Amino acid sequence: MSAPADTLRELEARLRDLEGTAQRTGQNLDAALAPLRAEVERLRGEGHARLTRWERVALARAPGRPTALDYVERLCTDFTELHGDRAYGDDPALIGGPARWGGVPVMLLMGQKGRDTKSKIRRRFGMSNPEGYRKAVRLMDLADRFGLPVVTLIDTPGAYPGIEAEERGQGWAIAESIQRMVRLRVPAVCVVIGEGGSGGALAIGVGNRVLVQENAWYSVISPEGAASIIWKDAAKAPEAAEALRLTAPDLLELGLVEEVVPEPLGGAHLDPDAAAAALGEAVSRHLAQLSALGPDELKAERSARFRALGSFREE
Amino acid sequence: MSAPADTLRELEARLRDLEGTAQRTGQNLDAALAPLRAEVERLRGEGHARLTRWERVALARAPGRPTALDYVERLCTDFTELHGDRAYGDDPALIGGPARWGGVPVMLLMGQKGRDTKSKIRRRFGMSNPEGYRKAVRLMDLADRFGLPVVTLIDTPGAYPGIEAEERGQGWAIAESIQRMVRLRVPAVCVVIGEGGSGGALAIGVGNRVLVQENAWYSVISPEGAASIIWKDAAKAPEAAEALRLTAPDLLELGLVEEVVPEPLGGAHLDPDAAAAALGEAVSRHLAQLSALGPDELKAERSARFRALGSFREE
Amino acid sequence: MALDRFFRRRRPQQQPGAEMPDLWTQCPRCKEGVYNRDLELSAHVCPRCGHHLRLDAGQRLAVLLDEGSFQRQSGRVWPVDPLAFEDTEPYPARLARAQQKTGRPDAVLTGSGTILGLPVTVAAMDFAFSGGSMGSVVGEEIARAAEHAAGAGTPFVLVAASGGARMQEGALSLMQMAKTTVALEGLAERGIPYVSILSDPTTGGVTASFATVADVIVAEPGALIGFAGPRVIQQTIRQHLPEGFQRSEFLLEHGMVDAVVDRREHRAYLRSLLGVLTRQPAPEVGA
Amino acid sequence: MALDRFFRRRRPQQQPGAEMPDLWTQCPRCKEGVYNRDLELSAHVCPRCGHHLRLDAGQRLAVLLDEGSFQRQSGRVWPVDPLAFEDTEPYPARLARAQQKTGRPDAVLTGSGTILGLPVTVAAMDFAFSGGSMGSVVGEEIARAAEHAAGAGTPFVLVAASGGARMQEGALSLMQMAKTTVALEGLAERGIPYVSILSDPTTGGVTASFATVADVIVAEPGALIGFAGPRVIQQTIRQHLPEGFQRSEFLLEHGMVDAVVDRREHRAYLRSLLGVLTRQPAPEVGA
Ligand SMILES: [Zn+2]
Ligand SMILES: [Zn+2]
Repeated sequence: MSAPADTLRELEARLRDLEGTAQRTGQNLDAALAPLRAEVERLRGEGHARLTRWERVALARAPGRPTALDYVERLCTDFTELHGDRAYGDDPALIGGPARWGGVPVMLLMGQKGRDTKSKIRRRFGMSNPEGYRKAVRLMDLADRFGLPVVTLIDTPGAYPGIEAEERGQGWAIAESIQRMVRLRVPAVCVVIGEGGSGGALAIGVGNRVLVQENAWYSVISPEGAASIIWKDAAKAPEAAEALRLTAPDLLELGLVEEVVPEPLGGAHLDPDAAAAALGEAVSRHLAQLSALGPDELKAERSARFRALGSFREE
Repeated sequence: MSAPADTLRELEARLRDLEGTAQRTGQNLDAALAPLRAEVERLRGEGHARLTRWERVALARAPGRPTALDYVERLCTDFTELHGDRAYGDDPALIGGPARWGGVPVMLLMGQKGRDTKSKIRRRFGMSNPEGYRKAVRLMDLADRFGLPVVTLIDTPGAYPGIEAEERGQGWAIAESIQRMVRLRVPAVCVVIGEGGSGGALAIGVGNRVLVQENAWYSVISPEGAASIIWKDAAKAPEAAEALRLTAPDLLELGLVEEVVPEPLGGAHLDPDAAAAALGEAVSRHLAQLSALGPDELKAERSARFRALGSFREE
Repeated sequence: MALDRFFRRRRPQQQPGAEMPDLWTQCPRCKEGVYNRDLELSAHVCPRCGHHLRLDAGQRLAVLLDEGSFQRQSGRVWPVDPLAFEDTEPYPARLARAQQKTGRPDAVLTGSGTILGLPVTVAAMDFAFSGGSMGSVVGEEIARAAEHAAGAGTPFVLVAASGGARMQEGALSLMQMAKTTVALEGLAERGIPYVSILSDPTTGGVTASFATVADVIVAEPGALIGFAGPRVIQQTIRQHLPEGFQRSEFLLEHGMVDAVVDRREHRAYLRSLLGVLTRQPAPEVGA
Repeated sequence: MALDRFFRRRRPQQQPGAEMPDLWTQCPRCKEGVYNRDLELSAHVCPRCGHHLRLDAGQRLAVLLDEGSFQRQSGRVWPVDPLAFEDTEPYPARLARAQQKTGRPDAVLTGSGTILGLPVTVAAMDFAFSGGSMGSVVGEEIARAAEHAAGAGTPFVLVAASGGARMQEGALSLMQMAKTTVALEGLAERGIPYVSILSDPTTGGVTASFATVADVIVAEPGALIGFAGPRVIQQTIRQHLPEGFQRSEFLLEHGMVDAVVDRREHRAYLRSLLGVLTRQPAPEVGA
């Protein structure tokens, strides 16, 4: 990062020290610290606007960035996780179940990364196997049957590239999930909350509305993957990130998302509660708008949205 | 078998010798052999009417009894076997695909036993794994999509009782196949052509019409299985067969099948062409009758048929 | 993730009319003696080791439903002997014995009730009656219960406990697998939730029909659940069965059940799940 | 089971306007030299070892369709450079080179034709154009072809040959997976058959969208078919890949494709299959 970023880091550290002192001693320093806080905020805003695409990717992967379940804990009640594809296994990297989102009954589908080393490994760093996509299909069946809007939180580096995943039809499972989502007769709102890696992300990304958090990325290929192909060198990922135009503002400009959901300055990990509040509000607002449409309209509107995507000239 | 059966065997053998002589020498013996042939036929008829239930079970399992594919070769054109459940594997014990049955486009689903030692093992003696039932579901999806009547030929000792089958949800797969068949909006005609073993048979047995070949059996449990439970002795299978009332005439009397499809005297294996002709005619006739019904009627009629099955008294 | 499982039962209900012939019961797993009264208070789960003791249908509904809410629907349909089945004894003699032992016509109890205020239609199989085997009556009662749920628009909750289809009614028993599936179709068509709870044991034709076509499948901890019985499998493959094979936790791992839920949590779990699936407003906390 | 595959082609068709710069081609597998004329006569399958050589889109349709029946639909839609993408060279320069090499705007050729008299809509991907990669134009042409098939009521036959989504159009390429699936939905709704033929290679986003949501999936012998490429998998798991991994025969065994069909049989296979799926009367023998 640039020099102002270093300044910001230092100021943030000092501010934390002072706040610690305040807490320890019981001394109220709020008034005394207000100007310093304002300056930190200003620097954050400045720095944020200047972030490179690669820096945004780093924020999307930042340690402590809220995972899907972190948002569920803050925004949902009555979440019942339903497990399994009823055919082979249960995938902890793609989870879901019925819940109330801000009180409204919905069906959740979520890419889920671990929150500590053990669960990160168990959840395959958010990379799903075919069982995950097949579970998603099953839960969408339930959503349609019970008239529950589908809310998806996307956070995956991509589908898992493993031998067993291929044996059990990784491509087939993703395609079926996409197709199932096209067929939904209930509202579907999708949000990329971290990484939106390729087909593994799109599998639960065919919504009537697709939103993206401010520091999330969404791409046809990871920057590292692109760099490996182009320059045979994954270390050139920053260059690839620039070329791929995978940040939230890029996606909005390309017309691929309806809205960028704001994050607290510096990233969602700095204030998960504030990040959740913004996410909750945005999803609830779109759900409310979509609730006016009937089943046929919802499918037709979603189909038209995706049918129109693409950039070409016609002679 | 009884003494008359032994006499019949001997006469059959002599007759075959004489027919061989006629063929070898070119001498036309038809007139000379006619009375002997008539006597053999008479004895067959007599013996057949007297068959015990266990003897019928033996006929259903007789070496050389036509398998599903033997009938397809004789009755169908344009059969394209479609493989796989698109999730885990392909089951050679439960096969199917589109074909023309006596010229009429249908979707076939069939329990398939091997015809030699190697293929018997490969086809698990007609015992399906979950993949077989999931393939059946997939093919029923296609049948509904394209308006193809479903014709099933049932021939299985039962679903395969294996560790892997249980791991991959044998019970679930059978239940889904039953449910899918309940939901069909096309005509479905099912025929038990050999063994109708328990849930593994019913999985493709939920038809608008259910027929049974004269020497086939259909039961909640195999005679050996029942004997093992009742007497802890599989050798008591003949007694169990009597108690279970699992023969074609029994099933007709119990109201579980619409029709018994006749076999050549002595069993289908003695004259596969004649067996096929009778099977072909029966299925075609029922398909023609059902073609008058619309999709909703077909589902409703099939549902009503099965909803009514059961024997109880009401107070 | 059970964020708001606040609907704990304030106190477990006594089974209406339950007698206590002995003061205590020995836990089949940990061998600890447990006072019967304590067992009832813990939904017949061993307070020491968590073992889920088998319940008869009456005990099951007492654990599941709000006290006093149960309205029985089953009971007017009685089994007959369509095959004149006789093995080591005639089928009617077997039936009479089971009827006397359980006080029920057959191996199922159905009706309606409420779970923490939410109206449901319920069916509980009775393993105590001939191993919970499914013949014409079990099929008919479950079909009627499903149809009642569809008509009333209430979620349907079924508790499975069965060795499978009943041999003594031959192919008629087999057909109950299709019959019950037909009846459940009315729920799917109307978008009414159907939840099955698989208890120890659930095998054979029950596993291959109504128990597993549910929208949500819950298993009790440690229950034996499968299609083929372990003994049959062992005879066929002549191979050792892996540890935990066909148990609830094994099935969860293999993607077959939605959750393994402790019996003491069933009411809260179902209330929370069904409240969302029926798109009802969130209940007041503490309701 | 191909009981009546009597629809053998009497003689293979020459590709219209094909040139023969060299007299023979070396088979990439058996290394045998084969006269180009013989190769064309055998649908570009090595007569010696059965290896299926890669075809460009024009060759593919020549093999598949009745001679002279093809009516091109694609070609009016041209790629642009929405991201101003530049890696080792600008995207427009890449495109120009591929266009010059293949004589097509992009990596797909679509239209209508007949297969042994049966009218079909077809789309063939062109691996020769930038590895058959799928960007906006490929997505648009396939979507239009699917819509044309739905409108005309003819079966849709698509031949996949692709390394996956096209990096140079970023997330726009990714969205083609959903777009094509949307367009194919019209076929499913109207009960019009969709058959995909997977040729060597079919990977990435193509495998995870339109290529695998077909009613019937046929693979050519020995084709590489998968989602993740073998190199990516090997890098991730650092493990040796099994022999035959991700090949057609492997996928058949794993239940993913309906059949592995020799290219020389494709016409007969499709005619027989589609005739039944469209419930047409059986064609006269020898037609
Ligand atoms: Zn205990
Ligand atoms: Zn060769």
